[in-house]
Amino acid sequence: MDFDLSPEQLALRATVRDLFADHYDSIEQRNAVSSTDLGWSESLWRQAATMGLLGLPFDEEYGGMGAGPVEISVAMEEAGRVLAPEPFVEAVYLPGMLISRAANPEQRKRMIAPLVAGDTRAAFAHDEPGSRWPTNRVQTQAKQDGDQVLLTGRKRPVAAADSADLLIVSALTTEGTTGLYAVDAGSAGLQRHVYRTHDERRGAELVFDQVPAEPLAERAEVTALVTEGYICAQTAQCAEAVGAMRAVLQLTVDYLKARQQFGVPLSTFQALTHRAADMYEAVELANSLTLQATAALADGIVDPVLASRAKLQVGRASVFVGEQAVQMHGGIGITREYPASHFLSRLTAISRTFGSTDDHLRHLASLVGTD
Amino acid sequence: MDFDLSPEQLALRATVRDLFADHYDSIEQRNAVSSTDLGWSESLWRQAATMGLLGLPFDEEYGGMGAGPVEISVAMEEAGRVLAPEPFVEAVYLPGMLISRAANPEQRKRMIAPLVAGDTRAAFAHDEPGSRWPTNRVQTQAKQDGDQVLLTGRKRPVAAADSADLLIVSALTTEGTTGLYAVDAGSAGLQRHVYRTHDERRGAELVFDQVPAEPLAERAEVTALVTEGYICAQTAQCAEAVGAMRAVLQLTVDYLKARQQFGVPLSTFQALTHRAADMYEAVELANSLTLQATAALADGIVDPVLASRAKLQVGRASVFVGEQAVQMHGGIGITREYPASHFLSRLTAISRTFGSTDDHLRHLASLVGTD
Amino acid sequence: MRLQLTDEQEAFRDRMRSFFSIAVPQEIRDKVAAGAELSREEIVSSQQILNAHGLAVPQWPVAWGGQDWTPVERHLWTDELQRSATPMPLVFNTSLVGPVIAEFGTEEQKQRFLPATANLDIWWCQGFSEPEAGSDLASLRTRAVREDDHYIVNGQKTWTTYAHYADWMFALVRTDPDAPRKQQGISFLLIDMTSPGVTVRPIELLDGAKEVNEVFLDDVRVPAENLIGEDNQGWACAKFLLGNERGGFAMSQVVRRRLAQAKQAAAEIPCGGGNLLDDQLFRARIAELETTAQALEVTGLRVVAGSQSGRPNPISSLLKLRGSQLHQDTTQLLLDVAGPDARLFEPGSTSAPDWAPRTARTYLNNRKSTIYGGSSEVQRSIIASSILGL
Amino acid sequence: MRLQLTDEQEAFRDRMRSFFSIAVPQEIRDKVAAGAELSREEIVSSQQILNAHGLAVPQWPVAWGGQDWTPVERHLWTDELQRSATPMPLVFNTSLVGPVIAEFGTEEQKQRFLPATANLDIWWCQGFSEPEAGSDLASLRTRAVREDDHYIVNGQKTWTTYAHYADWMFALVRTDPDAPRKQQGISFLLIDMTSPGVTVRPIELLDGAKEVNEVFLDDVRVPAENLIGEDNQGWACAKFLLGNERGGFAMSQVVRRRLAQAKQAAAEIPCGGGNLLDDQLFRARIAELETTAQALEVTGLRVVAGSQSGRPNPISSLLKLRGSQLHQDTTQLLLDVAGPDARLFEPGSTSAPDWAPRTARTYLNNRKSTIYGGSSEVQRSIIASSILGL
Repeated sequence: MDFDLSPEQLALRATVRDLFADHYDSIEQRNAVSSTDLGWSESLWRQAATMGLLGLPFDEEYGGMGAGPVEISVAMEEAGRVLAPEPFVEAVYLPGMLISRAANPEQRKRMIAPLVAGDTRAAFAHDEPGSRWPTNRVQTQAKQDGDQVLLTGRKRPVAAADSADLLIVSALTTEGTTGLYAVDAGSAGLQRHVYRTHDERRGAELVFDQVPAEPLAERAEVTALVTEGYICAQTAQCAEAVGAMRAVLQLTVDYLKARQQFGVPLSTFQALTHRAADMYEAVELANSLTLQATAALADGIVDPVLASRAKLQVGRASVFVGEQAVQMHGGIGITREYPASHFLSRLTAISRTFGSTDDHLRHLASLVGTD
Repeated sequence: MDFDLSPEQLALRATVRDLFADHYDSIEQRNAVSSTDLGWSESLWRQAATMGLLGLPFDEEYGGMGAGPVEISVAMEEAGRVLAPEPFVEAVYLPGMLISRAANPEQRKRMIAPLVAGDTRAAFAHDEPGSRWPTNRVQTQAKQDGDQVLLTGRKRPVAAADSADLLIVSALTTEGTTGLYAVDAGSAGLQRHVYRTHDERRGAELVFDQVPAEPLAERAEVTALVTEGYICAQTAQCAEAVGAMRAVLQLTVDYLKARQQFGVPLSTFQALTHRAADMYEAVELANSLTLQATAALADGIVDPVLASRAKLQVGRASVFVGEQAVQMHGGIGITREYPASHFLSRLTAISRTFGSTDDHLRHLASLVGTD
Repeated sequence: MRLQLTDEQEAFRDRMRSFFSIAVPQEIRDKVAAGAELSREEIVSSQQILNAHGLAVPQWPVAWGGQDWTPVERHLWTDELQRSATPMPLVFNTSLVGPVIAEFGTEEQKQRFLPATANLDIWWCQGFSEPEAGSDLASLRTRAVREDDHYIVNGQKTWTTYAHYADWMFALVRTDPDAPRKQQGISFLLIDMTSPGVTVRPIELLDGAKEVNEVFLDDVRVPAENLIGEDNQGWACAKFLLGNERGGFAMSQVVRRRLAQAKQAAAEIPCGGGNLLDDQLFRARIAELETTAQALEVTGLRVVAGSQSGRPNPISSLLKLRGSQLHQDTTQLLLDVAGPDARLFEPGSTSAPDWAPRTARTYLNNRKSTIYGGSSEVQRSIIASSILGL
Repeated sequence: MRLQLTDEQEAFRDRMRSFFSIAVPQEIRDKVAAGAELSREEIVSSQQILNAHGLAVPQWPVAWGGQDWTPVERHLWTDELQRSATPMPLVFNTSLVGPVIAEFGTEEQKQRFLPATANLDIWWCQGFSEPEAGSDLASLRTRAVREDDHYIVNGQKTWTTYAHYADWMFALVRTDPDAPRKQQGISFLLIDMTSPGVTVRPIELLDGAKEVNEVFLDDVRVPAENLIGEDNQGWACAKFLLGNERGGFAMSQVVRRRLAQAKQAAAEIPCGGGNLLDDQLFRARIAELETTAQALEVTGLRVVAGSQSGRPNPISSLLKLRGSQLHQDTTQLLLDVAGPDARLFEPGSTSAPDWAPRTARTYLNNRKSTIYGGSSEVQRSIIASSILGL
């Protein structure tokens, strides 16, 4: 039993931290980047590709690092600390993982290598209007038309689809099974309605009208595959949330020490310091279940209960820590000029992505049994 | 719209407060009484009868005061303040109310007048082993045997049944309807297994083996009657809980001012004073819904939603205020020599009587609808 | 004890209800009901409609357009205003500076300002908070130095809601920096926002809203006749004003509207085999919120029914403390009901219904409600000290 | 990072598991599992069985009966002990005074006390708290005045668990009332409970239990050889001891047992159309508690895996803070599952099953767990200051 990072993992953490520090040393720098149309830094992305960050979980034959969930969590925790807006999970890890599981060797090589190299980006178009985790009744149709398959339907929201080159799309076959398809984002018949999120990310609603698509896999594996992909992605986001919570707790602690009210620093008010202690508790418990969920994935175990428990604990902690960080900052906490509000936005988003906290509680409740 | 008590109600409050002050000026006095076999004060009971307290809600023709739910709440709030152990609700108000609604005039006169006079006490034997609010599948059998009805079955728990002279018992007729029956507590074939509760009250498990009984009413009215009786009784207990919470909050505030730790009074610790503010908030919100539920009953409205909302708010507040009062007292809070622990016991009991807080939440959840 | 309205009160309520159901154009009220932002013009025109009927400033003295109402009637007015989703009269005008001028102003000041304030011909903003003085209001640093018949004002105000709309600001300024207590030496000054030296810089809030501002005051010349009350006695005005601010927090109809909206939307959202409104966990969450809302409503009525003197009741701290949290809880409920679409920040860019993205804005924006107007921490301290004696 | 056990650790765990499954008589373990009270004899005899196999005091130095185990092995020992419902060795002996004597005692003191302490031939109680010194331990007033080769001790201790069973007490006493800081001038003294002048008065707790006591010390003569460490240096012993006390709070198997019991009982309780275990609100409550329990378990493992030095990890404050609350939450769960029968205080007087009335006692008794051993308020202050630097 061992919770320590290996020397290689520690080195990775240091490298990633430096990379982010170069780009996001202040909230002004980060806001400048996230207010561009793209919403993230292409120069950072290229460096991330060069240092192997984009290829972390992929096989070396595609230019990847052959690393795993622990390394992803290490990187994502660092991303969370500085609120890095780059869509690592949405544009690379999740779609790449689906491709590596669902596609044939030729497709894998063709699609994953450029993702790893930073030349293209992907997105996973699965959710449809009105769908809620864990159920998503896919209604997008995949029709065989001679040699080719044509997709018709609507996907929303699709994170990172605004800048994606390659779309991995779930659709219903004429036999009633669900398949995964690769679609060129520049295809005729495909409309993209780009949106921004409250946490300053990007995505798009996709409208498919007889768009040519390349089949990757078909049900029943697709359901299991999506479950596995979501569990990997949400666990990476849990690590990001832990990083964000740690950073905003530190920000709050520093503020309590520095800010004077009624002639004394805020840190002399016990109601505030004790709440900071509760925030610390929330972060560490969330961290513990994130570590456990990550370690399970690293051991090849896809356990929905572990994953949902981490998500529940992280979701509760995210809301509590994010809200209280803003509250304890007072007025400055709710302005965009100061980092606290951005942490709250991001933590709010994470606690409602890949299933909300309530959704995961509901799911865990459905699984309760006598031991 | 008016929340003030009338001059008569204010006078009643003063009289009741004096009565309790005479008997329960200290926790030692109260403990001395509640540790007797009977568990409450016969002298107080006699005085309560003399001043009309036992007859508050009953018609004047039975010696009652013809008053109503507001007066009962006024009295019960005072009882709550001093943790008076007398079973006003269990031995008089609830069974008396059932008799006055279910019985014929002769029965009413015969049964209610001695209750009001303080000469007898009653108990309502309804719950059976394993039953949970709001459902109680009555299995006690009522069999016609010539002229008389004989009851066979088991009732548990039955509050105040240890010292009751008259039992009002629910039982299943041979036709499958539920009826209410009056039983002399000294009847042959009736066993009483007396128990004490953690909040120092008394009751009994009753085992009926062909016990002669006098019919009062039959279903369907019985279900509605019991619902109404419970709503009246639980609202009176809500008022008692408000009184208890007010008293234990005051006790805690006084302790925070007096007790020194680290060279200063506890009242200099903001984490404690802010929690006291939260306790105040909890008490006042509970009080508001109790007032509303009481006023509705006074207007003749039996509204299960109002009643359950009051019960929910009072239940949540009772647990929070009771537990935090003990916590903020530290070591002394958990000894029986000091009042705080007795308040927690009583509030724990009330929040789980006539349905637990969870039961009422479940009930309210089932009634949620679009407006 | 009687919780039902008297016949007279019922008649009064019905009168309000029927008036408010038509007074202000439906388009404006629809925006209020949907939680959308109103333009300056919409806010002004609704208040002017109310004022034309004597219903904009009922809490003012009758001589200045107020109504001789009982506290219950005033409550019914607020309640029906909100129920009809009519925009509330601008709080800075009607609840804050107006009553202060009516109480502390000279006859000349009253004549000059009160009618225009009631009619929103003057739009007021509040110059109290400063960068270094948040909850600790009295430590403000903005200086006003008397030079002949003017004050020369230098300093910075912040969190100034609607400063970019405002014609005038009422401000606390330090006129005697050597006063023995910092609450002394403060004066209450009215400042024309068009004066040279006044600069307004918007502060973007976490939901993207630009409703609050920094206001820089550089050698702003304010005529001495714009002083309210005595020199160095501004703290009395401030305390009077803050009492009114705290008492004004009881937007229960807004909470009720959010709960109704959440239930309606939930009935359309798939969950398990059925819809979200069938789900017991969701229903329990609604039941808890409805219970709290009702407890707060009744508590508010206790304050209303008990307020004879017009002095602020300390229990109003409780209404602010718990009411602001209930507001936040209901915005969070709607956020959760909206689900994945809530994250799309700008309504209209996709086919998602407009209300869903708005829930995130409302949730984020409402974080301020436990900070502004006396933070929750300040309210707890007030309850602990002035009610519990701790 | 690897959360699974190594093969060696698994083998160790299996060894513990099979030993504990038979070591102590089943009747005793059934009482532990049911949450019933053990007699003094039962506690002594179980510890002696463990000690005979070298498993009573593994955390002690090997020379005095300890085991040269890694922190993980020590954790597995605790975990398997609890899983088997074997009574824990008496904490006052094995976790508190034993390590202090082993660290600070003379060779003679070690020989005299350690073997008897490990074997529970001496039953120890802890004389730290006093009526006027609760969380503020250092303000204790019990005086010990040196007279030749004795100390004369006068004062009062309180909340002394098992003083009525104890042979000896380890106590903090004030030996120099003029020391500049109150933490100085305190000594750590061992007191024979049979000494003249020692009086024990039981304090009845809210659940009716008589486990804690007041101990009055009137002119008690304590031989100077019973001083541990230096004169006036007792605070060092106390700090060492309190670090161990805090680290010892991780009874997760007890929590797991309560959760399992609640689920089992719920399956028999009617609720709505089905049983309580079918109810979604109940299931959600269980799911939340199971999640918290697991988060605490993993956090405990992080502490175990990270503890190289044996020094207390500050994160252990978190385990105490949240762990004690989880204990209380699970006792409350069982109380609610037991329903109306929970209120019947004395098991056996009716036909209600014994476990139901016991839930109320356990709930009430467990209120102490956020007060004793460093209250939750103290733990929050420790986290704020020593972890967050506030």
